[in-house]
Amino acid sequence: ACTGKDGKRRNVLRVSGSTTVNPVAADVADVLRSQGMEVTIDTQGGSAGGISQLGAGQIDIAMSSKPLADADRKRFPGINLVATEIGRDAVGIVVRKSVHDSGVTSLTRTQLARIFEGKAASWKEFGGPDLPVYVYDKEPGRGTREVLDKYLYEEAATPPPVQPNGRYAIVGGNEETRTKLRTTEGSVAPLSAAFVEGSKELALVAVDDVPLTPQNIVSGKYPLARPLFLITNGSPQGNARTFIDRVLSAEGQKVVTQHGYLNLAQLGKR
Amino acid sequence: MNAIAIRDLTVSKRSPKRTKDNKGRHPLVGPASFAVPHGEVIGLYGPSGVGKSTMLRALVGLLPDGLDAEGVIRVLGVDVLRQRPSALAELRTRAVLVPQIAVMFPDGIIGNTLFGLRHVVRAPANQLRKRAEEALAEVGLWDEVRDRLNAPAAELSVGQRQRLALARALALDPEVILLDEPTSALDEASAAEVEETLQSLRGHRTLLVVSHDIEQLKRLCDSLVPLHRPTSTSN
Amino acid sequence: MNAIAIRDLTVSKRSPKRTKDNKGRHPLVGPASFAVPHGEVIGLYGPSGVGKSTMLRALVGLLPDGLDAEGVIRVLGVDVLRQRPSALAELRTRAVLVPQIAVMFPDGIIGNTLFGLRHVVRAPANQLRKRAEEALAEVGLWDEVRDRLNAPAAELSVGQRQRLALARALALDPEVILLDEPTSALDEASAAEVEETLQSLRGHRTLLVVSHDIEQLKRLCDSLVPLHRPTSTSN
Amino acid sequence: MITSTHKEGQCPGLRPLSALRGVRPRRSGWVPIVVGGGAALVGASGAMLCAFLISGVTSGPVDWWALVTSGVWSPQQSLFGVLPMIWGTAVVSLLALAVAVPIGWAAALGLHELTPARHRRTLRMAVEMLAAVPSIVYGLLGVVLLRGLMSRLFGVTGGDSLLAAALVLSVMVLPTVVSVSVDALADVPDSVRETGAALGLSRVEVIGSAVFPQARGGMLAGAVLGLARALGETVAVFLVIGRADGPLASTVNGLLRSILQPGQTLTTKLGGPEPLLAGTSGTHWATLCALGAVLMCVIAGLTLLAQSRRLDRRGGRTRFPPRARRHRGARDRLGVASLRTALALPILLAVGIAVVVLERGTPALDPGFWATPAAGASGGGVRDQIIGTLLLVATAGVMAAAAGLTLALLIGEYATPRVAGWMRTATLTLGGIPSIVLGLAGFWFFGSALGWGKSWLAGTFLLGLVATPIVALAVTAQIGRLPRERLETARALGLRRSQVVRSVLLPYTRPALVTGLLLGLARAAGETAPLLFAATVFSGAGGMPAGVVDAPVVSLPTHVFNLAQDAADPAAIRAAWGAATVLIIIIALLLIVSMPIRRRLEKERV
Ligand SMILES: Nc1ncnc2c1ncn2[C@@H]1O[C@H](COP(=O)(O)OP(=O)(O)OP(=O)(O)O)[C@@H](O)[C@H]1O
Ligand SMILES: Nc1ncnc2c1ncn2[C@@H]1O[C@H](COP(=O)(O)OP(=O)(O)OP(=O)(O)O)[C@@H](O)[C@H]1O
Ligand SMILES: [Mg+2]
Ligand SMILES: [Mg+2]
Repeated sequence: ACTGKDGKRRNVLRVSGSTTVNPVAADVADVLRSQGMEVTIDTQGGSAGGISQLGAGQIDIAMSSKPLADADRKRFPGINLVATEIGRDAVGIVVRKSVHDSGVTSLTRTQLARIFEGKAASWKEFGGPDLPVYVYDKEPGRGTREVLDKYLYEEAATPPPVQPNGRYAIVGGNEETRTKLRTTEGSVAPLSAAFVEGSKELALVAVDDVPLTPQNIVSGKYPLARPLFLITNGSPQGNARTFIDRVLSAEGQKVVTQHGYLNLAQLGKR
Repeated sequence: MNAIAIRDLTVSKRSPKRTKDNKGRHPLVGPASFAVPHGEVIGLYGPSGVGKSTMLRALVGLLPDGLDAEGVIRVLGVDVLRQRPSALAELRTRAVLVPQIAVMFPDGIIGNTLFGLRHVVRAPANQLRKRAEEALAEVGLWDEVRDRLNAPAAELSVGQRQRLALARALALDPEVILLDEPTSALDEASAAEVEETLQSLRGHRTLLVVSHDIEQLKRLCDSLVPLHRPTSTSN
Repeated sequence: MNAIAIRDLTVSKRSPKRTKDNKGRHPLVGPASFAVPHGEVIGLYGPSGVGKSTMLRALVGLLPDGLDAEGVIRVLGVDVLRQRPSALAELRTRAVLVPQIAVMFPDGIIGNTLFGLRHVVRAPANQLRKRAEEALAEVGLWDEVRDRLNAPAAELSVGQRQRLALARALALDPEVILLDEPTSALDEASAAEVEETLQSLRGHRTLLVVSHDIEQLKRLCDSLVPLHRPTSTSN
Repeated sequence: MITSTHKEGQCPGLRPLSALRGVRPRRSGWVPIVVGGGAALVGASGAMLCAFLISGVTSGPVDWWALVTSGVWSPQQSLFGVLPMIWGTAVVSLLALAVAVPIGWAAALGLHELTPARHRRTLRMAVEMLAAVPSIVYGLLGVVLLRGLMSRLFGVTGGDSLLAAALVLSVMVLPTVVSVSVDALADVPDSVRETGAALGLSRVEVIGSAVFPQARGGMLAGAVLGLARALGETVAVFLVIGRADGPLASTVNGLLRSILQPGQTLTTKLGGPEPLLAGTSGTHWATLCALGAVLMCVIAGLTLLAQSRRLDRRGGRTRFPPRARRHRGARDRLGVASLRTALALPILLAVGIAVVVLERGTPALDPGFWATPAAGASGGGVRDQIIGTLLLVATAGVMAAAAGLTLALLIGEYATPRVAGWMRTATLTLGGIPSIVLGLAGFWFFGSALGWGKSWLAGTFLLGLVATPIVALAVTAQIGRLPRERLETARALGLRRSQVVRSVLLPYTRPALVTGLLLGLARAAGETAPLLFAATVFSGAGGMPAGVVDAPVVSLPTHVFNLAQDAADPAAIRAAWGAATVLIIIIALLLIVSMPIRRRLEKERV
């Protein structure tokens, strides 16, 4: 895929980007490597970082957990970004079990906006216990964050700045988020649904009364789902083609479900 | 009673290889036995490297790492080899050693003279300072340093440092003073001045003086003790 | 020709405050003028703190930071005060100073004796070593250290260190040797041995000896030079 | 007595040397050449960093005035004010130092002054183990252990706060302070202790009045190095600080309260996602580069402050001379006890961390984990990662030793005092630069300017750059303590300058070189940011690179980082802890292997 100026560069397929897609890509790459293909997988800078590197010609496939935005295309005018969806991940709104059990089972869009803008003081406001709301927001650039922002504010400009009140912190990775949720009373955060399973302290709330279920995601009723993409410059060629085909194959799609995501078949796209 | 009493004192080096000796030790000094009665001045002499300085260190419990003393040392009634560190520190305020090489602390001349004084003696600052200045005068250093009392003591000449080291010990007015070659770096006139000061202590303070200048020892001391090389060493 | 010639040498302290003196300087040594002919032994004496050590340092361009020399110094034909540092280093292989305090490098006894030799003389290692051992014998230290040549030199007694410092300078066989109190820490027997060695150099090496022991200087030297305190200081 | 007969018998006096005299040997002429080469390398690195920042800052308009006076940071609204970050940086690093320096100094004193020589090395190694723990592990430990504590003790919801970050940092800084201080104490001659004790001073009085004033310069160097470490740390701070921007509180009370609230430092801002979102030109990017420049200024300012003569007086008068007290014996015992307690603290921490890590890092106890390559997202072992890490650390060690030593020689011996002062400030600034900035600069330089792909060589270079200032500063501090008489004696024996450097300076500085290298490499080995950007990938590369400029490797710290970031399944978390444990064990082995070497080096220093 990449031929350097000296022509001596090895024929290595370079994949980089979202940590959400990484497990799928890593497993697939492992299989391909055993068949003699050279693939490097990297997760530098998340989805946005992947797209930047693809734009700069440093990699061949960008992994992304957010759809391509116009801004991305505008940033790299010389590049024809082509995204291939490989599955979908649902973003859950995760609260503490205690909050959930005492009545906060569903939140509306306006309620979520209040919470993530740091305006909500107590869970009482939402029918829960008299417990301060502690917000863990994902750092900008994370796919999870963008899915939520897109839902809360649609395409409308940018979210307003957060009111600092001492009950707002930013988190990075999913594991970090989960640990912090588990250990903080009254906390709430957007988090990949796959991470909530099996956790005694945490619970998912429904969004606008739509619970997070595979059916609701497939049907599109649940609003906070994000597609997972492999992005290439132009339609995939050579090794990149082999790689993406492998992800889209039956075995590849099985890997997608193994890591807790919905595959294309479940989404009815097959 | 004796101010200092030593019985069968040997100092030996802990050998890491445990060869030389049955106990893995290598004797450096002794065995030596002698006593210094209260108020007397005793001279200790012997060739270079025989162990005079090591002996003085042992007397106040300041042997360097790796050297061990055996036998009995009693200084001012304290059994030095069987004491806790804090008791030894207490003893050293009463029995002061003036080492062979005068070490200056990174401080001024007056600061160095006050060094022991201000830790050990509880008195108003100006009294302490007066005492330090008197001590400098006693050793004949006052005139040389009076106009630069706050200059770094490290700038002093070797002989000046030696006198300062003596002065700061005298300022403590200890019952016992152990002097390791107190005038080795001094010219005759300065040495005479120091000797005079030491003479004036005779009778009420106990002095143990190490010197290679036998004439000087004869002038100063009530009696002399020779130190010999340990018999078991190779030479 | 003279091996050493000094004219109107003064050493003064650069005063940071520019007060004391018209030039912001505070004279420490001099003015002094004297000459040492080739092959002679000259003694330099004066009270403690008069500036003997400072003078010797000035002679080989080793004044500490903050002190300045003025006048003329010629050593072995080299104008010391107007030389590049590398030329001074070269001079110091031919005119060696043995400082008043014997500094040991963190190395064994033999390593310390070889210290200068190794850097200044090109010869097979075993010849150098032989020479170092001879030098140790020359100052009467060989018997005391022969069975522990690799023990840290810092463990030596003060007198032993003094002899080692002399030995490592003699091993270089320099044309001029500047000795700062070479026997101040030695007993009579050891001092006599050292003196004997120095005597044997008379005639073919030039020696400038600083000592507070006038008797010793009279025994050793062809002539004596007194050093006086600079007139402008307060005392 | 005996000697004279011997003299006649075997050694017939000293012959004149003329037979031996020839050309002078061992000019040690390589010394200036090597120093020159090292200087060029260091200069080039500095130039690279500056070029990166300048090209960044000039790539878009920067409103400097608003930058340093405004309290609101919001790239979406084009508001760029860094006051809250500066406040966060100041609070976190100063608090960290306020905890680490007293404890570190006390522990160093307890270690060197009150512990028998034969136990010192072991205890010191235990303390240095704290330096071996990679930042990401500190971060995770902070998340797991410290946050809960903070929320219980201070009622901080969640526990994310500036204070939590400061505490994590103080533990990370501790080994630096202790180790460099112990080196300084070892340089105080025993005759100083003897003279103090002979004047009747008790143990703590000897330590306080005789030993400490002489070691103060070196111990301050330890504190300053610790400060650089604190300022440069990203990942660990990341995980416990909360990273919420917010306007600066305007009341004193509000400022104090903000210590218990989430916040952000300059470093976390730079190390966060924004550099990747900002692109590589435009206001946002330029402002981020300006942020880097501000950070460098802050570090340089703090450095100048710490170096000021006021703090680092080597001689002169004691300003507040101590007075004799009542109950000197009791005070002495109390002082000794507290110094010993201070020593116990880091050692207990090291043991505690070892237990926690081993408990979680069970995979590391399986030899198979060490010997098999990684498979898929979280399977297999870490064989290649181990090889890659060793390769990077070894090559970076060589570079840091060479560059650090030459830099130290330049500062300590060759430069004029004025130039030396500037060079020291520059070195410290380099040491305080967050590795993330190094990573970005390296990415820019090697990736964009030179057109290399990810390459282990770039990683070596950047890790070397992480370790170089630590080596340089440790060695410089020791050169400053070299007794003047020793130099004089060497010169009096006719040694040339290069020979003095070779035979007096270099041997004297070896202990500091080893300490600096251990601290520097321990830090470099745990460093992720520069590697992520310039040298490693998550999978698909081996431990041994296949080429030079276009050959990435895999490494343990980045592996841990990747696994811990987003791993969904428990297997990945287990693998992350396993890999982290392997990394810690490797560094521990490194420390243990270095023990006998250090013993030899330190024995030579008397
Ligand atoms: N720490 C030590 N380890 C090993 N040997 C030592 C140590 N300290 C001293 N020695 C040895 O013990 C012997 C006695 O040393 P000491 O300094 O007591 O001699 P001294 O009689 O004071 O000599 P001088 O008159 O030269 O000062 C010397 O041979 C010396 O080398
Ligand atoms: N670096 C310095 N700064 C200021 N004054 C100094 C410095 N070095 C020496 N002096 C002063 O210069 C004078 C001469 O010192 P020097 O060491 O030369 O004396 P000396 O004649 O060798 O004395 P001694 O016989 O005691 O060794 C002393 O008063 C000393 O305090
Ligand atoms: Mg002695
Ligand atoms: Mg002198």
